[in-house]
Order: sequence, then structure tokens, then C-alpha cells
Amino acid sequence: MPLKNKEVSLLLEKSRLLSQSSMNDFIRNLSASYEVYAPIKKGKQIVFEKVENPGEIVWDYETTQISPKKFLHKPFEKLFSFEDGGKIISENEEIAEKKQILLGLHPCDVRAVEILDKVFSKRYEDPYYLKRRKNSIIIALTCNDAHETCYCTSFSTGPRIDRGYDILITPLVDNFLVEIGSPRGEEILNQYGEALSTDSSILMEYHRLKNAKLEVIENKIKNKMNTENLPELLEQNVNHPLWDNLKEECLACGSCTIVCPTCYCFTIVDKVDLTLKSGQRQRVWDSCMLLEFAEVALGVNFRRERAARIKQRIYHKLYSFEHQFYIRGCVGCGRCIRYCIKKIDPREIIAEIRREPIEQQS
Amino acid sequence: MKEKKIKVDYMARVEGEAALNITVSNGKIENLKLNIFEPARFFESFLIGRKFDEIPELVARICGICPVSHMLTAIQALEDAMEIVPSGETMRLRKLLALSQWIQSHTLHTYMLAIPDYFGYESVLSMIPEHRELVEQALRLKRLGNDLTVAIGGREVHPVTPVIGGFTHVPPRDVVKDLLKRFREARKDAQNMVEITTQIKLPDFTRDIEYLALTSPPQEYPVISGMLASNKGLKFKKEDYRKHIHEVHVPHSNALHSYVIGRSSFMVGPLARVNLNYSLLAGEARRAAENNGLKFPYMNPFYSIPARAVEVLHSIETCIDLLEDLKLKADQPSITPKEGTGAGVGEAPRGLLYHWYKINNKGEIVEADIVSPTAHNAFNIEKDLEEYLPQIISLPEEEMQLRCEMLVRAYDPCFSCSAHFLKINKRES
Amino acid sequence: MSSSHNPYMPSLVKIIDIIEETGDTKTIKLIFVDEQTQKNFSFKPGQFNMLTVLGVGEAPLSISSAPGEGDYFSHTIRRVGNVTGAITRLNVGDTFGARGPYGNGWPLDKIKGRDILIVAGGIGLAPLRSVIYYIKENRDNYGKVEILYGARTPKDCLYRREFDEWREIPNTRLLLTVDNVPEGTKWEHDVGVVTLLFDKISLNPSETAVLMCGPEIMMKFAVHNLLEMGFKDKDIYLSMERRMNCGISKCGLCQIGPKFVCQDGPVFSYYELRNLTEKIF
Amino acid sequence: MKKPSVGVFKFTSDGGCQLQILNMERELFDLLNLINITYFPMAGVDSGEGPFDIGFVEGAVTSTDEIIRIKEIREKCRILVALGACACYGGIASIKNQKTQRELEEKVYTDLTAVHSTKAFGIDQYVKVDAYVRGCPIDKNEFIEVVKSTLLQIKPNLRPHSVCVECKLRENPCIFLIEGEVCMGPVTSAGCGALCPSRHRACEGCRGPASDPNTPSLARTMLEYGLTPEEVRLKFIKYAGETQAFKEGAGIK
Ligand SMILES: Cc1cc2nc3c(=O)[nH]c(=O)nc-3n(C[C@H](O)[C@H](O)[C@H](O)COP(=O)(O)OP(=O)(O)OC[C@H]3O[C@@H](n4cnc5c(N)ncnc54)[C@H](O)[C@@H]3O)c2cc1C
Ligand code: SF4
Ligand code: SF4
Ligand code: SF4
Repeated sequence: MPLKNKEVSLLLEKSRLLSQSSMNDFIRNLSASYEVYAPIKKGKQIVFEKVENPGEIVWDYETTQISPKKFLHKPFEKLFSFEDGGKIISENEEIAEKKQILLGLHPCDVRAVEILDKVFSKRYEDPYYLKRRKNSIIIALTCNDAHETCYCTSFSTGPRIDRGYDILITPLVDNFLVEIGSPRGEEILNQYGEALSTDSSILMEYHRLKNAKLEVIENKIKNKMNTENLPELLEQNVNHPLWDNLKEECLACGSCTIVCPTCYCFTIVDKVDLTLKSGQRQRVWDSCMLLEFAEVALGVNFRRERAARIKQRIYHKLYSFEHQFYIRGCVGCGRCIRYCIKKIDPREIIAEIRREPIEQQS
Repeated sequence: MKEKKIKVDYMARVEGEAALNITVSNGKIENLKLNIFEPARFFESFLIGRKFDEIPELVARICGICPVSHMLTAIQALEDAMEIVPSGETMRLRKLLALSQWIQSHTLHTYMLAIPDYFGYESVLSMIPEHRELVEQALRLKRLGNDLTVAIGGREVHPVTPVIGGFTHVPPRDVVKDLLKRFREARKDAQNMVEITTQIKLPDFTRDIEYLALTSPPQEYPVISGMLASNKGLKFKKEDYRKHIHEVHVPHSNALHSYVIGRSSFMVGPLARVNLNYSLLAGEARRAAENNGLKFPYMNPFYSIPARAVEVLHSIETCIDLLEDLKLKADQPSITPKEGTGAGVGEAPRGLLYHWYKINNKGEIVEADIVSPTAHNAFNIEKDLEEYLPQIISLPEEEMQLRCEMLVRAYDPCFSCSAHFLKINKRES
Repeated sequence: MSSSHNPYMPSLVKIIDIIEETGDTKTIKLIFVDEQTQKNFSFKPGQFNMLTVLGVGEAPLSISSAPGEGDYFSHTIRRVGNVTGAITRLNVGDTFGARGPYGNGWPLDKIKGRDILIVAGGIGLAPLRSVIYYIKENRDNYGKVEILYGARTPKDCLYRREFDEWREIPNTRLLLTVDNVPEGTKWEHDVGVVTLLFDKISLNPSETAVLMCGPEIMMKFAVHNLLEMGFKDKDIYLSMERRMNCGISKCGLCQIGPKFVCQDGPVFSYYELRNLTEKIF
Repeated sequence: MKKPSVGVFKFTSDGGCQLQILNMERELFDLLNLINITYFPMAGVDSGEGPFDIGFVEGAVTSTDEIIRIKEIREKCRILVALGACACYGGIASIKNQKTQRELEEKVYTDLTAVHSTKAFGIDQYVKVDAYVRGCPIDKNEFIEVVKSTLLQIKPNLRPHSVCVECKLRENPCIFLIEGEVCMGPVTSAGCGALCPSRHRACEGCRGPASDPNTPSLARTMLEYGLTPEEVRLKFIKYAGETQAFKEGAGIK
């Protein structure tokens, strides 16, 4: 798609080129003032962890098992602590300022943060998430490749990205094309990074390279989810026989929800210490795939059937989110497929329903 | 003189379930039975048909106190059967793991099971108010042993990382660094332990005992490998175990009685080890022994108690050396099972442990033979009692009973362990 | 203690009175320890609070008093588990935590001028007690009222000592039934499930709004019968129960289809519910 | 508050779970402030016949004597807690249930008259159990959780969902997906913090079935990963082979 002149100049104004070494300096400088988290190698996996030196960063990683949401909505979080049997309650001190940089998020993970932002700010504001969010700078990273489980194009959440980041990095040839996404991004880039070039023709060339790369990736994503009329389709297929078939396969292990970048459900638990008087209230990630999720007192369970739980997961992502937060709940990162032992695949679920939808009853 | 009955229905402060029944009439022992009623667990039966790589994990469950010994000895036997040679790093890690368990188990026994007798308490819990510092010292040492087991093995009881061929995991460097620091600091606690165990008044009782333990090549105090040797001239390789040691099933007990073929009962354990390998102990340990007036060898089974303390100090010294040497590499070769038989021997905290397996080419266990330290010792304990009783026969019944219990406890018997190995002595014929 | 900016922080409440309702249920009257918080606290019938016993947990409980009842609010709590157990072990003067009110409450403005059928089962009467007193206070705003209440046994009936007062509300009928009557117990009312009382309903289905709360299985049969009798799904309001941990539509546990019971509910019309992607009954 | 009296009882087992109690070196003093251990022979405590507020039972029931004894103990304990895989499900002792009693006994005894061995079961085969602390051995934190919640008169917060949840949270490489080997994690109850997969080895299912274990589905996957039906059977018949779910996984009706 050719860009108009004005758009081009705007684009170039917001672009810089950094060499490998100045990128390393940039990150090193950032580390002095912020906690910097980025994809690094840990054993056989790439995980988001604190960066000790820029050389550790894996720029061409495929995807991480746990998404960077863990830095915003923590798996375990202290809400507050109490003493003297609850007579003294003190707020979480960790809620206090601590600036962090989340570096190397792929577009799908960036867009997942956008979804979480909505969840945690609608109606009641969640102070824990929002404070942390405010203190986080997001440096996105253009994907290096597309993989079998990627289907971001189905939701337009990647591989192109136009919002949600403070800075976007695209490694090209031996350099890094860096694009500014927010005033905050511009500020840190100017303060900590040294550009190799701001020459517009060079930058233009790099943008061309980036575009070509994105096209290759886009074309590689063949296995998509057809999202046309998705809500209507799901509304009509609540009783599709496929749900019962899935129940036989799914292990209800919960892995799909733990790895999902937009899953956010949590349980609140109180932990007392051995005085039995003081302790803390915590929240812990929960999962709708687990039996206990919808269980209430006296053993009543509103989703005892595994089929009902699988449905809840798929419907929440692909249907309910739109009603609740006016956004789709899936970014097509493919983690739930990749990390499912049974390879249960939302793309196939939708495709199968489309193949043989339930006749609409009046 | 009237009849005296000693009846301890349920021995406390030992692992597992056992009773002691003694009848003395007119100064003569009418009846003496160490009745191990710990139910049989049929390990050697249900291991048959299981896969070779499950065995270390399964046999660990023979004993909650010395799972490491069972795992490592089984691994050794299976490696022997399949001709696998572990790396030097693996051997270092195994030694560390075994020693960590010695520290844990010896401290547990000394402070929690044995010392209350000598301090005049029912249990370590009742000692807390008056001897809190001593208990804290004990807990600190025990925790140290446990923390090393956790670092290398993954958890205190039934570790998960040791496998045939090596380890699935090694601890991160900072954990090792921290442990090293704590081990260096722990020397003092261990020296105290030697002091305390020599200060308590041990009963005076000696018997002409045959003691059996591993001996290693000259430079090393034995832990997880070596030749078997006794003070009465036995010296053989693990493959020849069954040429020298047999057992019989005695009706009053769920454990078997082991004996040296053509001779009688024998003793295994810390005292046997220190007696046979005194010169191989770490310098610090020998020094502490000498400073406290200990002069090994002893033919008095009660001296197992100071022997344990000396071994704790020795273990700490050895662990420091080993920890400094670690490369922190998890070697884990992939293994294709092959047919064969193999034996393994090791020094569990309580003494010599023997495992032997026969596997087929699918890697299934065809036959298993396991003899635990307490199974080795059970017969000897009865023999000791037989000779000890006449010496204390004039004591009041209660005192006599306590003395008998103290003697049994000196062995730190592990009855769950011993009851797992009930077996037909079919190889005897 | 500040609770304004952090919605997860409970405020201390103090028990000022405890009324033993049944063997396992108590009504407790509460005030916020902080006077200002108590003054600012206003709620609608059908809303609930999250009650907290620190170290034990938090649970959603309907406010059972009516807004104008007094300078306190009350909860009627059935002891079924951790939090309800811990609260019912407390005494007058004891403090614990509360935050709220949450939820939409009954649509009492919307149904102004209509006849009202109240159907309650067991502990489900708690959020409806608030309605009954609300109507009493605003009697002219509503038409005829019939209250149908079913409990397990006569002894399990909540608010027994208040029944006479309810009957005296003008134009109000109270019909009672229990599942069974143990031998030797006096009982002059019906025996059987609550739907048995439906024959006695004298209200015109087209002019009536139904407010219902009780076990889901009871509500299932009740709704079914009411629909057969000509009541419209848009006029039947149900207070739903789901597991909830936050009360502020964050934790995600209480969803029915796209609805958060804690915020979109707990009161829904049956019309709303029947069209959800997650079937309730 | 009066300190509740606690008894620790042993049945057929290896003492490992009892030792886990003694392995709480760091918590022991605090714990003793809360409870009064009056019967714990392994630790030398034998100062009472009961009754007990809480009884912890380690070990499987494997003999007629033990059947009688567990019933007596139940009578004496207000709250009875099954400690570890053996007491919860029979543990590895129950592996022997696969063979006939005769087969087993002949293998190990010369004199069969002294043997009163029965099939090995968890204690709930014979008595009502109030709480289960799973695992082989137990997890110390779960033990403490049970003690605390008993004192607070609440249900312990033990979540029996799959080990995978904890495993994923620790960002372990999945044994199935990365190592290409099989793992019992998806059908095994969490609470151990995914101890084994965190150390690069498969979960062996020592904590027994998770709350909604789809064992037939996992068994099918194991076959796809190249295990023989017999090997799949061995996976399920280990720590909790007497549970319905694991029997189904093993292909036993
Ligand atoms: C909107 C609403 C209003 C309610 N009003 C009342 C009332 O007025 N009186 C009354 O006695 N009961 C009421 N309940 C039911 C009450 O919430 C449960 O009985 C209570 O949560 C049980 O908590 P527990 O800790 O005692 O039980 P446990 O079984 O120990 O539950 C542990 C935790 O699970 C969750 N949980 C369990 N059951 C429920 C449940 N039914 N709903 C939501 N979360 C649950 C809670 O987080 C609870 O703390 C209401 C429920 C809802 C949703
Ligand atoms: S869909 Fe897959 S990952 Fe999710 S619960 Fe089922 S088996 Fe586990
Ligand atoms: S390694 Fe095992 S426990 Fe962990 S996610 Fe994979 S299957 Fe689950
Ligand atoms: S991972 Fe599995 S085998 Fe290992 S401790 Fe946990 S439940 Fe037991």
C-alpha cells in the first residue's frame, strides 16, 4: 500500500536507525534507570526475564510460553497485609512506583495488553494493574517469522502494529529500525539512545525492507481463523455436537489459559502465617478450564461438565469479550495451541462449526 | 530370683514398628525376641515386571529416612547390569547427596532419638524448654543436611533428580555458593556434636562383634562404593555378596536374620565404618575425635553414637571439598536397556545396603534382591541383647527395659526398611 | 483505613445485634466502625456486600435490611463454609470487614405501579426481605403483593417472627410451604415445593412483576410454571448466584455467558438469561 | 485458645511423611506453639491414648490388624487426616494389589502362617477421612496449611487441579512438548509446585488424580508418544493405582 507524502514524512520523523552496538548501549543505559525485561534463553526455552546484559536478548525468538502479561498482572500478587486478626490492615507496598521496561513484545502481545487495559479499568479501576501499567514502558519488536500456530492476521493484531507501544524495534540487516510510538518513547530514545542515522533516504530504505519482511510473514500465515460474523455464529452453535467431542479430548489441564496473554481470571486467597493472626490477602491466576472455577458452597458447581468449561473459554475469548469490553478477546498468538498437549485449536473449532453449523431455529 | 518380663509393645524413637519381648527367669533368659511387626511391603515382588528406569524412584520408597541410599544403590546395580559408567561429576553429586543424608539422618538420630535417653527425657520435644539451644543447634545441622539434599535432589524425602546414568538437574551456582558458606559455618555445630556425644555416659558393654562395612581405595572414606570388608578377615567384591551373606526368616519377626555364612551375626553402620576406616576420615574429624578422647575401634555398640557425630563432622568437611569442585553439569545419557544382572552396595546412614537386579532386554525387572542395613543388623541386635542382659540383670525392671531400648536404639534401626525385604531364601539350596 | 481509592480494601464493620433465625442461619446487624463511611453508605434492595474475615476469606452476601430500616444494615447468613462459618461464630461487638454495595439490585423503579409476586426459597428470602420492607415504606407505588416462600422444614423458615408484620402490610398475602414437617411440629401451611403454591396465586400475570431468589433448581421449575401460567419472561426477575471473588467484575469467576453476575446482576430478567450463550436452565 | 492435641500414627509405609514433619526445622517451634503433639512414636512422643483433636495417619492399610487399628484410631480423632499417597490412595504399596496375594507371599516368605496381608488401600476404604495431604511424600506447606485451617476452623485451601498449572507458571519446558516424553502432570493433583518437571523429569503422579482427570485421553496421547499399552499401565498403576481415574487410564475397568 503506497503511503501519502505526509504520512511518509511523519513516519520518517518518528524513525531512527540504531546500530547493534548503539542498541546495546541504549539497553544498557535503560537498565541503569529501569528494570528491563526481555526475551532471554533459559534452558530450552525463551522466557521474559530481567536482562543482565543486552547480549542475552533473543531478537528472533518465536514466542514465549508465559506472555509478558506476568509483569502487569502478576501470577501471585499481594493485595494487602493484615495483623492482629485483621484489626490492622496495610496496603500493598509493592503498588508503589517501580518503573519497568517490557522489551521485545511481539505485536500480538502488545495488543493483548490493550485488552487487559480494558478489563482492569472498566467500571472499577484496579489499582494494582493500573499503577504497574502506568509505570511500564513497552518496547515492541517486529516478528522475525511466522509459525504454524500464529494467526494474528485473523484479528489484525499482527504482524503489523500501529499502536500500543512506546517504541517499536525491527532488526534489519545488521541494524535496528526504531520507531517512536509515544512521547514517552521518544523521550527515552532521545535520552538514552544514539541514532546511527536519521537520513530520510536511508530510513526509507529500511522501511521498505521492513515492509517486505512483514509481507513475507503475512503470506506465511495460511491457517487463519475466519472471524466473519463470529459472534452470530457462536450464538447459534451453543449446542453444536463438537463441544461434546472436545470434552473427550481435552485434559482440563488449564495450560491453555495460563499461557494466554489475555486470560486474566484470578482467585483471592488469604494466607495467614503461623501466628494465625497476621498474613496477607493475595490474588492468584485462576483458570476457567479447572473444575473448581465455578464451584460454590455445598458442592454446587455451575460448570461441572468439561464441555461447559471448554465452551466458556472459547466463548469468553471470541464472543463475550465483545459484549463486555467491546474488543475481541483473542490476539491470535497461538500459545493455547502450541502449549496444548492435545493440540486443541480454536481455528479448527471455528472451522468445524462453519463446516456444519447448527441450522438456525426460529 | 523372680521372673522379670520386659515388654516394649511399640518401640519409640525408632523408624518403623517393632516390639521387644524378653523373659528372664531365675537370672536366665527364657525368651528374647525383637519382634518387627512392621507389615511386609513386598517390594521384591512388585518390582518384578516394572521398568528399569522406575526402580530408583520406587525403591526410594522403601525408606523415608534413607531414600537417597536406596536410590543410589539401585542406580549403581542397574548401571552395573547395563554396563553404564557414570561421569566424575555425577559421582561427585552422588557423594554429596549421600553425605547430605548422613548429616540429616545422624543428626536426627543423635539429638531426637538417642540423646533424650541420656538426658533423661521422653522426647526431644520435652527437651525444648530446658535445652532450647541444643535443639536449635540440632535443627540447624539437620536443616543443613536437608538443604543440600534439596539442592541436589530436589526434595528431602524421595529426591527426584538422580537417575540411571546421572542427574536430571543440578543446582544453580548461587545456591551452591550459599551452601558452601553455611557448611563452613557448620563445622562448629558438628564439633559440638562430637563433644556432646562423648560427654554423655555410654554404658560399658563390649562384645566380640564382627563388623562389616565398605572400604574404598586408600584415599577415600567409603560412601557409595567400595569393597566389603570385616574385622574378621572378610574381603570381597559386591558381586560376591551372596557368596558370603545369607539370611533366614525367623517366625517371630517380619524381618530376616542376616549372617555371615559359616559364622554368625554381624554389625553394620557408623561404628563399623569408623572402626574399619578410621584413618580415612577427614583430618578435622579425627582431630575432634582425639581431642575428645575417642579411641576407635570400639567393640561397644553404644559407641555408634559418637561415631555418628564424628561422621557428621567428616561429612561436612568432605562436602566442602566436593562443593568447591562441582562443575554443575547435569550428565544424563540416553539409555537403551539391555539384559543382565548387577549388584550395588552403598553405605546408608545405618550401614551397608545391598541391591541386586536381573533385567531382561526390554528393560523389565525379572528378579530383585534387596537387603537393608537394619536387616543386616537385626540378628546382631538380638545377639547383643543376649550378652548384655546378664550384665544388667540386677537392675530394676524399668531400668533394665530402658537399657535394652537404648541398646536397640544405638543401632538407629529402621524397621520399615527391614520389613521390606522379607524373602524366601531360595538361593540357599 | 481508606477504602475509596482501592476497591479491594474492606472497611471494618461492627456487629451490633445478632438474631438467630434457624439452626444454621443468623441475621447480623452491622455498622461501619468509621462514622463517615456509615453515613455515606447507601444501597438498594437486592444489592450485596463482600464480607471479609481476614485470614479466612471473602464472600458475597445480600443486604437483607431495607434502605430506610435504621442506622445500620443487616445480612442474613447461612453457615455453609469458611467465611459464612467464621462470621456466624462472631459475637456482638466483634468487628470484621466489608466492602460494597455491589450489583444492580431489584428493578424497583422500573416495576413501579405493578403487582408484585415474590417467590423465595430457603436463604433466597434474604435479598427479598429488603424488598418487602421497601414496599412497605413505599406502599402506594406498587399494586397487590403476594409472597411465596418455601423452606426445608418449619424450623428452617427465616424471619418467622416478622411474618405477622408482613401480613399486615395492606394488600399483601404471605403463603408458606415447607418440604417436610418432622413429626410433632406444628405447621398450618402447605407442605411441598414452592411451586405448589402457584395454584393460589391470585395476581394477573400480565400485570405482575415477579421477583425470585432461591436455589437454581427451584428457580428452574418456578420459572417454567410461571411461563405456563402466562407470566412473561421479561417480567420474571431472578437473583442469580455464581462464585465470585472480587465483586467488581475483575476476577472473571461469576460470568454467565457475557454477563458478570456481580455487576450486570445479580438480578436478571429471565428474558435476558434465556438468550445468553451459556444456558442456565 | 487451648492447643489442640495431635496424634501421628503409622501404618504400612516408609516413614517419609512423618519425617517430613520433623523436616520442618524452620517452622517447628512456631508449630509447637499452636499444637500439642501427644502421640508421635517416631519422635519419641507417647504421652496419651487420646482422644485427639487431629490425627494424622501415614501409611496404607495392608493387614487385618491394621483394619481394626484404623477404626480404633478414627474413634479417637475428631479430625482425621490422611498423610501422603499411602494413606490417601494406598500409595506404591498398592502396586502389589495387581498380583494375587498368594503370588506375593510365596515370593517372600517361607512360612506363610504368620502373614495376614490384605490388599493395600488408602485409609478411606475403611474410615471417613476429613482431609487429604497428598504426595509421596507430603509437601510441608500443605501440611502446615491443614494445621492452620484446622485451627481456624476452615477448609484448607488445597487446589487439586492439574500439575500443569503450576508447571506452566514456573515456565518449565513441557516434558511432552519440548522433551518429547510423557508426563503424568495433566491428570495429577497440583500442590507440589511441579517439583519434578521443574527439575527436568516427568511427573510420575505421586499426588494422585487431579480434580477432573481425563485419564483415557492422556493414555491415548501416551500411546501416540510410543509407549506400549503395558508401559501406559505402569504409569497409572504406581502411586494411586486403586483410584477409579487411574484405573481407567491403565485400561482397567
Ligand atoms: C449475589 C449473592 C448474594 C448472596 N447472598 C447470600 C445471603 O444473603 N445469605 C447467604 O447465606 N448466602 C448468600 N450467598 C451465598 C454466599 O455467597 C455463599 O454461601 C458464600 O460465598 C459461601 O462462602 P463460604 O466461604 O462460607 O463457603 P466456602 O464453601 O468455604 O467457599 C469458599 C469461597 O468460595 C466462594 N464461594 C463459595 N460459595 C459461593 C457462592 N455461593 N457464591 C459466590 N462465591 C462463593 C467464596 O469466595 C468463598 O469465600 C449469596 C451469593 C451471591 C452470589
Ligand atoms: S485445551 Fe489443551 S491446554 Fe487447554 S485444558 Fe484442554 S488439554 Fe489443557
Ligand atoms: S511437563 Fe508435565 S506437568 Fe508440566 S506442563 Fe507438561 S505435561 Fe504438564
Ligand atoms: S511433579 Fe508429580 S511426581 Fe513430582 S512431586 Fe509433583 S505430583 Fe509428585
